[in-house]
Amino acid sequence: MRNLIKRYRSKTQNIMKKINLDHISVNPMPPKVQDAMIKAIKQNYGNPSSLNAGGEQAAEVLENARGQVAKLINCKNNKEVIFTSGGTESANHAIKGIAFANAEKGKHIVTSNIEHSSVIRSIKRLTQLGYKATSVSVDKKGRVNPKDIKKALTDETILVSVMHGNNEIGTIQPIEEIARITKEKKIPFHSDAANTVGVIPIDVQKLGADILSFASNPYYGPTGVGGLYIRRGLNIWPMLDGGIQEKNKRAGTENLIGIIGMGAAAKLAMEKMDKRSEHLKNLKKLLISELPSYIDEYIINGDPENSLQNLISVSVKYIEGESILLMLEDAGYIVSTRSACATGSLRASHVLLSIGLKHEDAQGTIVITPGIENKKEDIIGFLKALKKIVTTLREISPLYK
Amino acid sequence: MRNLIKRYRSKTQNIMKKINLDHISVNPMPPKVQDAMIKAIKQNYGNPSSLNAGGEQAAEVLENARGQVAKLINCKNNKEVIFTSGGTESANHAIKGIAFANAEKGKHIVTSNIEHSSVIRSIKRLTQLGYKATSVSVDKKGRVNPKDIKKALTDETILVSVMHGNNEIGTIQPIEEIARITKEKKIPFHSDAANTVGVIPIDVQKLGADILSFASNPYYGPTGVGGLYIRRGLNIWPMLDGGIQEKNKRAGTENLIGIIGMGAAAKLAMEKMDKRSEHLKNLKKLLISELPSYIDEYIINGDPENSLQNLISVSVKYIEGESILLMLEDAGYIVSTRSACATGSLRASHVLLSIGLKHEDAQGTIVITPGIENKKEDIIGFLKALKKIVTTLREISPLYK
Amino acid sequence: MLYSKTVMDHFKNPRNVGIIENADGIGEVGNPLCGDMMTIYLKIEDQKIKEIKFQTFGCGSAIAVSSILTELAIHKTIEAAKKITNKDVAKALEGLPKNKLHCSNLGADALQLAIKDYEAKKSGKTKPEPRRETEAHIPMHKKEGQKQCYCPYCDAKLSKKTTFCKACQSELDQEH
Amino acid sequence: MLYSKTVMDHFKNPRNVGIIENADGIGEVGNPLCGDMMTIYLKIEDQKIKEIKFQTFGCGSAIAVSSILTELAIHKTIEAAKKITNKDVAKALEGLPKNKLHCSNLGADALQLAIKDYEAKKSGKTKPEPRRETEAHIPMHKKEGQKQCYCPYCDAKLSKKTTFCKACQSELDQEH
Ligand SMILES: Cc1ncc(COP(=O)(O)O)c(C=O)c1O
Ligand SMILES: Cc1ncc(COP(=O)(O)O)c(C=O)c1O
Ligand code: FES
Ligand code: FES
Repeated sequence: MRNLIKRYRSKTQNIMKKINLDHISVNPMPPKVQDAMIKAIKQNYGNPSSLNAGGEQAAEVLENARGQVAKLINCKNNKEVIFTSGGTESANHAIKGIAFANAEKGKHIVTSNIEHSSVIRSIKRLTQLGYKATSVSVDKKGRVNPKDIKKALTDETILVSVMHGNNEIGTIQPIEEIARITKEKKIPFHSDAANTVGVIPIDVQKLGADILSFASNPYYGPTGVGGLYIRRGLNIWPMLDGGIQEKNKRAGTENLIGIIGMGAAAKLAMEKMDKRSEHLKNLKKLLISELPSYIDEYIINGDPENSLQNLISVSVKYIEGESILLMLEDAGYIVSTRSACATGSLRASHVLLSIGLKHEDAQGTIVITPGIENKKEDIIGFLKALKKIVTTLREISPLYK
Repeated sequence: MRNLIKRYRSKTQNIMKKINLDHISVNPMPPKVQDAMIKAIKQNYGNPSSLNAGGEQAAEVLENARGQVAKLINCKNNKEVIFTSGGTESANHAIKGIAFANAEKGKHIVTSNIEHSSVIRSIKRLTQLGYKATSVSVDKKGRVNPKDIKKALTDETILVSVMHGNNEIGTIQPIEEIARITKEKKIPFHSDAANTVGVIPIDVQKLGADILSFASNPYYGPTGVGGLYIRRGLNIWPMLDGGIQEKNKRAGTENLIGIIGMGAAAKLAMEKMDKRSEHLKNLKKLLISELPSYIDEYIINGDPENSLQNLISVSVKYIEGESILLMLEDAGYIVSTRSACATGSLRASHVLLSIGLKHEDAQGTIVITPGIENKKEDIIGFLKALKKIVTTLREISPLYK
Repeated sequence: MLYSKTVMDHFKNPRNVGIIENADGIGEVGNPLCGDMMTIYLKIEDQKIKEIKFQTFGCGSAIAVSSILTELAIHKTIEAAKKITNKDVAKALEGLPKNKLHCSNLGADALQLAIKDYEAKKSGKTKPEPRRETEAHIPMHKKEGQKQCYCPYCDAKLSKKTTFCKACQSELDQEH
Repeated sequence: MLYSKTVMDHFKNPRNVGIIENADGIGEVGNPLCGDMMTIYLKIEDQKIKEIKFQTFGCGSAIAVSSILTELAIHKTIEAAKKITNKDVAKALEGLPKNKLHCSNLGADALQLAIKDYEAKKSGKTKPEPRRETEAHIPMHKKEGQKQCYCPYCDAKLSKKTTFCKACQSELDQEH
């Protein structure tokens, strides 16, 4: 399709000069991560499973990366961490792996209304195989009430899956409290932590989930690489059957270059977490406090207290997100939108509807995700551009005044 | 475990100076592939699913790589090719995806005795879920008889899975003939072509399999990246559920750097296939013709006519493979072995037992896989080293004379 | 998704934006699912479209569709304007991405509704109901003559009656 | 899998290789699964091991085990040699990879069998049968006192009686 359409964007247009406020789509890799991967490429490592010296060396760098990632989540036993091809594989592996392994005990799954599609569709897939699911609703801030999870549990429940940080509105869920319930009931608890691992401090012991899925890109590692923390002894089947890689939990020759990048990014994230956090918090505070000086009639979605520091979701009334996004890009600012029009499916975001947004308001939602390289000027410049665009689009809108 | 043991190999020992005759474990990436990946790393591409210019650019390079891979297998419709995290994911996806999607029609699978573990264990996994499998045997050369496949089919059969080129003995299977049978019976046919795609000319139209799994490394691309050819309209479920990447057939943010490497390797493989083939055929011929001048009492496994040009499997009588391998490495030559001792499981290779090898003979099997950078001298040097080693080990062996 | 130059031009500089007070015909369409809303206002003189204006709440494509539609329709006779189809709109825009084609239906529908409204008013009938469900959302697999349906999302074979693709788990009751 | 320096030294320069003609005791062990075979020959004088030789068909570890075993045993009294265990062998080699630990059992077993053979011969009894199944292959999860078993391959929880790990699909009837 893309090839069929004459491109609007001229090839000469320098995309690098745009201000990127859409880090949730992809985070650029910092030089240290790039260098680690480039070095790995030039090295032409052996196969970690091989019995020769080249294999030994490869196994060593693989285990080194595993250690770096384990450290990032304060996991004391490196064997509890396996590498995958990303957040999606991790979530699929966790959910389907636990569901299949525990089918004899029951086929009921409890989840929440605001999960990522990799969780939702994994669970939906299982319902095609005879599993049942209960999805608990969230409050207006997008928070799951642990009591609702408790109420949803039955004797047949074999899995609870509640995400850590939401990718559309940034709300952080009370994982520790949910873990207390699941532990008591001895039900495996999966949390999709793709947006929090490497972004905020995580301690798998304290968090309490039995299995945590995450990805490397949210903390500035490469895309297409992820990880799973699997608490020792958890009853789970692999997704990928075959060789004995990853301690028999995930077969297939390793994407060593990606894994090395993930490890390097984990190391960097550990070192820089506080600094990055502070910077992003400041940018978010600035944006939210300045916003009323630029536009009116909008909603800031999510929970002001429990929220990702790098995500701001704003629903601008009377206009539609894709239009805002296109005009912003034209003005030099990249954001993303949760408007239905922008997605293939034309459905309104389930997350926005779950927090009680009206359909029209959901349509006007843009998601701003600043990154570590953004400056205060970027935020102010963005606000200025937004102001103009909102005025223009509202003029066209039949909903405005 | 590796950390507990004092290393025999000193860090100063230069592993690069060894002659690599173990390309089946991992192929080194040529400069052109490396350069493409390094460029991609530096580029920090956007997310191919994003609506902005960075996303557009990323989507373009993604589709470019897809085109390169499609060309490699003479697939006219790029949409029939999806990217995965390697040969193992591809095989799992093919087998489980077809099994789940067609469960209503039946739960019987036909396969062969000499498949790769990613196929065997995927099918074994399905048997835990109520599926039944029939595994047909092979002849002494390791060939499946298409008639045996035909005989094994029942009304319940929903999948036939027979590999293309075997990774232990190199035998190439009569895929076209099997495809004729499955086509007639309208049964989906998967072939694990990890060892042939990019190595020998492949035309998916002629080959006739409905779904083909392959990986990038066998043709000198990066590890941890693979592909699936899925004939349009094939009834199959995804492995990874979630986002709408890969035309809804494989969710998850793409490993773009790896995919770009796979594309570059595909392009190179197309250009160089004839030259590479000829070179490898010559090395193989040299090794086989010279072997009798160096050692006696051995078996060359596989089919002299239908065989991978880059693999020679030799079973040396009275001695054991891991010992040979270790001594060869000490002499500067890297090969692999199919001895049970060398694997974690201590089981004899199912492939070698399937072609009728006695257990002791299977134990003495080494697999020599020359690569494009090897020279004739490497083969002769290897043979000289082998000669010495065989003499030494036979002296220790209670089985020799 | 990428738009043609023409789409972007009309999106960024939309023609004929606004309301016509005391319009001769008003057409209002909307799709409750994706949330598009479009209103077309007509001023008719001598059976010709003298003036046409629009208001749109929707994506870039919906705005561009509205804009180009007004350009296609203006000065046309009612009879000629009635013949304007979604295809004409999409063609005038130099193509639309597949998943945005339905936005062009929206425009054509709004125009036709406005004309009907004009004709109804003229003949003293009541104004037609605003349509909330457009033809865009008649499943494509109901197309005549098509022998085998494939899922528009993942290319799996589909039976004609299904509204759910079991392979990629997509709902098929809309826009396919 | 990686071997210690000592393993590699004994593998590459094995001590006491060969056969003793008219040995006083011969111990032969083998594992039909992995295919290891080991034969130990003893020459006994004054209740002491005067000479010891071995022949081994097996992996690097098996050869190293045989070699170091002969060094451990030589010049020892029968009583002292009887106390040589697989742990002594592994320790003398400065450790063995986990999946190679059973090769050390093999060595210890062969020695003990050779001693038994010597004692049997001396007392006129028939020579003991060569053992084809060594203690290496008694499932580890039958260990006394162990409360919870975990799969040695994938760490999944196991019930004590199972011989198959449903998680990673590994057979547990051997070497774990
Ligand atoms: C919450 C959440 N889970 C899972 C994923 C999937 O990760 P990936 O795209 O790396 O497969 C994402 C990615 O956006 C996410 O935000
Ligand atoms: C025949 C065959 N199939 C599948 C695979 C698995 O590929 P990967 O290791 O890339 O997952 C291999 C790899 O060795 C193979 O030889
Ligand atoms: S207006 Fe919703 S997709 Fe075009
Ligand atoms: S001799 Fe077979 S594993 Fe050691």
